[in-house]
Amino acid sequence: MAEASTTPEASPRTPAEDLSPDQLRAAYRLMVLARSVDERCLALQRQGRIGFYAPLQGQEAAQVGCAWALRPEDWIFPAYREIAVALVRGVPLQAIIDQFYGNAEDEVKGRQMPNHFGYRQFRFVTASSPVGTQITQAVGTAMAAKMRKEPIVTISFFGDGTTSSNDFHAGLNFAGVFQAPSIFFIQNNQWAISLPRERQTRSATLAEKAQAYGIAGVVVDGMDLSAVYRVVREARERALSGGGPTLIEAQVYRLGPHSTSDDPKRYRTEAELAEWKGRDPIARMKQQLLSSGDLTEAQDQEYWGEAREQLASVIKHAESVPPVAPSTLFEDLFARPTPALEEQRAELERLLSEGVVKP
Amino acid sequence: MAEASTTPEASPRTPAEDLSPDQLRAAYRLMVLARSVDERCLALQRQGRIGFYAPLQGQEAAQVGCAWALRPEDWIFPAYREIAVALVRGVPLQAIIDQFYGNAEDEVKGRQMPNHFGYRQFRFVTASSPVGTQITQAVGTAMAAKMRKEPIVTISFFGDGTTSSNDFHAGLNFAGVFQAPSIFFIQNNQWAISLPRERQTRSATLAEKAQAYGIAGVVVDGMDLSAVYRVVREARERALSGGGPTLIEAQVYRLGPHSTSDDPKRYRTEAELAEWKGRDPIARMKQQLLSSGDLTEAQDQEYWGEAREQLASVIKHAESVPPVAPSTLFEDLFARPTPALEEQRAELERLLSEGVVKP
Amino acid sequence: MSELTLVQAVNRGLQQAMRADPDVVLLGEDIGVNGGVFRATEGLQKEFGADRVIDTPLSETGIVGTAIGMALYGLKPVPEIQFQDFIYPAFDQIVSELAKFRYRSGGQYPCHVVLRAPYGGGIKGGLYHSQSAEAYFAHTSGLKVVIPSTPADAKGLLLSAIHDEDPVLFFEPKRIYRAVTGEVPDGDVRVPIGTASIVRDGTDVSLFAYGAMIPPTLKAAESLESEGISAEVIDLRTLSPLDEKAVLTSVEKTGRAVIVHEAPRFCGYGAELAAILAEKAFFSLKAPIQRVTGWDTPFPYALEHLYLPNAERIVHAARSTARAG
Amino acid sequence: MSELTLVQAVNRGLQQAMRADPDVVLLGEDIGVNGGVFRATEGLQKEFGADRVIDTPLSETGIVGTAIGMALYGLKPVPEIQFQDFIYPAFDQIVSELAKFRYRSGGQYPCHVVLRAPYGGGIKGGLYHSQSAEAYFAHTSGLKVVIPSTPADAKGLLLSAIHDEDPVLFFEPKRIYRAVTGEVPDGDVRVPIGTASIVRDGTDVSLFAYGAMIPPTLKAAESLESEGISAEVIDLRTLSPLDEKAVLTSVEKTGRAVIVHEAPRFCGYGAELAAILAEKAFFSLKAPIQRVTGWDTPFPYALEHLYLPNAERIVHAARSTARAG
Ligand SMILES: Cc1ncc(C[n+]2csc(CCOP(=O)(O)OP(=O)(O)O)c2C)c(N)n1
Ligand SMILES: Cc1ncc(C[n+]2csc(CCOP(=O)(O)OP(=O)(O)O)c2C)c(N)n1
Ligand SMILES: [Mg+2]
Ligand SMILES: [Mg+2]
Repeated sequence: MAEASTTPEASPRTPAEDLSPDQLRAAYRLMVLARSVDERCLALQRQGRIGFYAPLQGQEAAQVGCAWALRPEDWIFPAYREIAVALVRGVPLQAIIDQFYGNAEDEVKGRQMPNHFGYRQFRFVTASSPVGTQITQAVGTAMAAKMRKEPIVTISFFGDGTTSSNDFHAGLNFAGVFQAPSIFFIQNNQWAISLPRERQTRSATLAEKAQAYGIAGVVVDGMDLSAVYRVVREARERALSGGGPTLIEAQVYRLGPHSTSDDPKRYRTEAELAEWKGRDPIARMKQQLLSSGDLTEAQDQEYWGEAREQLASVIKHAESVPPVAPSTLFEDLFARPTPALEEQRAELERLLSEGVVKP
Repeated sequence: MAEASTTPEASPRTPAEDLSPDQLRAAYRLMVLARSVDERCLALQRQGRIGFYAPLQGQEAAQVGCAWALRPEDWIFPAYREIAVALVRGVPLQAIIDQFYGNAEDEVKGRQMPNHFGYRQFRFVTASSPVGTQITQAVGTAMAAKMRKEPIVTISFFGDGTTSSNDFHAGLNFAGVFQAPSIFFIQNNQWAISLPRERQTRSATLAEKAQAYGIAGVVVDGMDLSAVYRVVREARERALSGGGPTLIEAQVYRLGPHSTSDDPKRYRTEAELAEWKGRDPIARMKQQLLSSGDLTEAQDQEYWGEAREQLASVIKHAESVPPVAPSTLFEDLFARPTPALEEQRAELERLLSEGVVKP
Repeated sequence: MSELTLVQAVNRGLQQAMRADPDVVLLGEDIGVNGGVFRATEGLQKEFGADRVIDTPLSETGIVGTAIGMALYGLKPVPEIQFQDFIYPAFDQIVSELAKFRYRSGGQYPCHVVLRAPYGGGIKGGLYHSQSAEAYFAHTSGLKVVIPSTPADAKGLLLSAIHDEDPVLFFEPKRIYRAVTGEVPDGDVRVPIGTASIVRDGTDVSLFAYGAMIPPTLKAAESLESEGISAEVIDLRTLSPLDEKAVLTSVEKTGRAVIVHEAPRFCGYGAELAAILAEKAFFSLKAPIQRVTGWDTPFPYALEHLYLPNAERIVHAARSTARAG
Repeated sequence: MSELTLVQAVNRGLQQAMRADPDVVLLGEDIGVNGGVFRATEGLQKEFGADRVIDTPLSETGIVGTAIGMALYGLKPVPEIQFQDFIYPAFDQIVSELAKFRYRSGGQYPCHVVLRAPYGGGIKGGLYHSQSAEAYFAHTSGLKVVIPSTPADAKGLLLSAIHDEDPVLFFEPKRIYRAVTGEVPDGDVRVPIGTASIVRDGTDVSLFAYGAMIPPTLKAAESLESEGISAEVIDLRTLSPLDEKAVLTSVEKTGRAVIVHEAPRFCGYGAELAAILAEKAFFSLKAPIQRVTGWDTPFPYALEHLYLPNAERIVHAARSTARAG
């Protein structure tokens, strides 16, 4: 993996009380980068250059604010939209884009659809598609860390729809019982594909589900980066001081489609979209920074420009990298390949060499 | 199945505001019968005459009070301790004991362990062992009844431990979303085998989990038959008047072992048991009826006597019934046996006739 | 007759069944307003209302559990699992409950649920949008497992499934949802469950396949023809209960068998076919039985073309089988 | 050496591993204070504390999900599922996560969990306390599946499993937990995963079995001996990865095979053995391959003796195999 980090200023070792103007600007810059990734990747998918993409637009403030409140030692268990979280964590943009291309430099060796990345060195666990499974896992890792007295938290990211999953229930319950130092971060973007939040569950808020597990529950405006930062920082402190886990509901909106396979016009109104567009976290943050004098229009232009350039360059590289080698198909299933897998690998090689299958 | 019902007075078609003295006495009589079943079956198991038994002692008031508040049209989805519920429903004791013996008259054809019975004609759905699975099913039946505008409720019975199951979460959530006319009746008997209630979940009560699903939640003293009757009647009315489902936590105690395979001395104290024995629902009910003058000691003796006699007679019958026939093994898997099953049935018959296996 | 794609045929089958019987109800994620992520239920909520085409919360446990409850009541629920890969949260309900309800209740509670799910690879779905999990369910006593490969079979088998009395898992080959169109009879025209279809006659080797593997298998048969090898192609259509007679009859004739599926080889469905042949057609067999399958790895993303059996691999195996012995 | 029952050997294996390595932790329902419903974890919470022998809430999803999280962190969790029949609520975590974590992460996240569960019939457990679900897991790429049949193997294989780096499903034949005692080496003596054991040499027919089917299979072999049929008995011990060489070598010698398991026949583990033989030992085979298995029904209660393969059924099958061809 390339060395350079995309994080302008890395998130602090110990989250401070409040974000400084410099940090806010750095956070904004990452939000701009994340939005740019979205725009570019939606286009790449339309052009057939990548196979799939699930955008995060509307969720940038929640993701960046949340990730900023964590320490690099904390374990992140993402769903599939957490690109901004990865960027805050310091995952190089190149690594993310390589994953989208599934090329020979992709950390997960071209095995997964775009958005399903993971980077052990960044304690950013490799995503999977079945929703919710990361939740119990994050609790298990937190239990292990607590056992080993490592002062860290684990955090799982998931959406409003995923509160209905089996692992949500089991994960929060185990976390409560074992007082695992774990944070559950719901990005309630109001939709689970075509199902609106009100028909996902009848509770008034998602955060109040915490009560069922005897743990803390907090609702936060996910369009407000500083507010998110604050509740996550508090949750982190609570977890580490023995106060138990916290369920956080960040209220955001999925401004884009569920994924490139989805057409949201089928199920939601233009009016609803327009209303939420008026609360775009990027516009809001920009306005805030402009008013406080911590950002100029010129700087803003620069951020967008450098994001686009950076993207152009990593995409160029990703497209120049050769595809993963056929033999990788049989790697990493077990620590050491079994005789049967060796035999199948040989069979595939034979088929390739005889031209029965094409690489 | 035998025709005679064991219910002294059947539960009313429409549950009344409060139970009359006659009804209370009838309810008590059923509690005595249930307790007698327990005592007898624990002995039968020790003697090797039945293979297994899971007693309900300590939970009689909760079961009888609850079942009494239902109408015969309501669907019951039991766990595996709901013997008193079945008796209130009118299931003949003979049928229950035949199931314990898995004999040729057993409604479930000797296919299940004792306690796993079911009687379609009584809308008492056949139990299974995996905990919680009945909960979503009961919700589905309620949704169907609502669709068909049949004014009934469905009720699922389960224990404190089962609140941790996947189906608890899914079932309550679906019930909330679809406003299914369904009641969830937790018999919190304080233990899930060896796990005490406090370590099953960190919520203060189990009933408050209802909030997570936007539905009503009620705690009731499960040792108090009338109180249970009242909350279930109210829940039933709520469900049918469009007020949605209710989660009821009846606080009881499992006075006996989890099952005949269990030794509770390994995990709980004599002191705890003694304390709860002091609240035995049968003693309490008897005392209440004696004080109100609605029961005499003589009547009480009579109830115990007739229960024992009835048991002796149904056990005698059950032991006289031949075992289920080998060919039943292949029945009821599909509406019509497949060719492969026919072939296997023939294979078994051949093996039997050649003495390779013994009936 | 209408010219339909496979997914359209599924849609028409559902529509047909729902028009004929008010007890048929659909439930699942995104099947209503959105018409299903593959559009299999397109237009049905509009026609039949939100009571009969139910958008559920995101819980396969809930979908199958409540569907079972509806079936107990007497409805004919047809739940959809959005991708077969997401069926596992419902595995307990399927294996412990759906498959065993009639049996464990001594026949009192039939449990007629038709569980639909798109399955298989070839759409660049990676590990979690490509699986072929049929063997798990074929191994589960009490379930019927059906996989169509043509538009006409899709509709006809689906109608049979909905009119059956037993639990049916109906797996749809999403890779060929739109690949071809075919003539599909209008109305309630059923294709019986439990019968395989000989889609091509042959004498030298039997090729067994189902679902999305039928097109490459047919292509292989054509290719073999040009080499002078006459291949019979059997589309199993129902994996459980298997049409054993069709399988045995074919191999008694050809003496050679190649089995094709996308799922991993080890303990895959093909193993059962081979086992049946090794027991019941042993004296007809002239050559080793070959399996052309997915590898014993998870389903990959970038290299899916190396994972999925193609016509060439089938030809390769059939050729060596035909020459052996 | 100690004379132990199989369940005691499991207990000693756990104790041995926990003494040697503080990263080994146990979790499950009723495994702590209660020592497990079969007493497999008896005394361990006392010795190692409630932090390393964790009584969990009643959720298999939670048990396996958190165990995976612990493994990612670097612990060596050994969760217990109380009965294999109750593994299904964890099926998603096992199949989607445990089996695929290393692969889907490009090798970054090994996921070393040893999932223990008692399996099988013969204890009057009916449908839900008797199942043999091994085929589901053997079909799942990425899992190892181990089933011991003797006290020594139980301890030795369990130690190997805990020292492995891959996910291992360790299924214990509860029917013979206490049926016999056997000599078990003290200390860290391991039996390698992936090797079958020839428990009886023979020349006329190969009998393949595992777990609780080994005693009746051995009894059958003795009985066959007295009829002049020399039966070789192979205890597979590891179902995945299979010791294919041992299987093929035996049948190359005997030319005849009988496969024994408790699980239903259709798509059961025996199918894979038959398929491998029909492909790779085809020209050695002299007679149809027979399977002696549970019927294709759920597991019954009252009639379990008619469901479970016994020595006589095995003899019957072996005899007809030996005479055929
Ligand atoms: C177990 C499972 N079922 C179904 C799906 C298909 N699916 C993918 S994302 C999604 C909706 C998720 O909604 P939410 O949790 O709100 O997250 P969001 O996509 O809105 O970020 C569904 C149904 C899945 N991935 N996993
Ligand atoms: C899915 C599942 N896991 C484990 C078991 C084993 N088991 C049977 S009963 C039981 C405890 C149930 O406790 P609770 O729900 O409180 O009911 P109670 O027995 O106290 O009435 C357990 C763990 C099971 N039956 N199903
Ligand atoms: Mg959402
Ligand atoms: Mg309990």
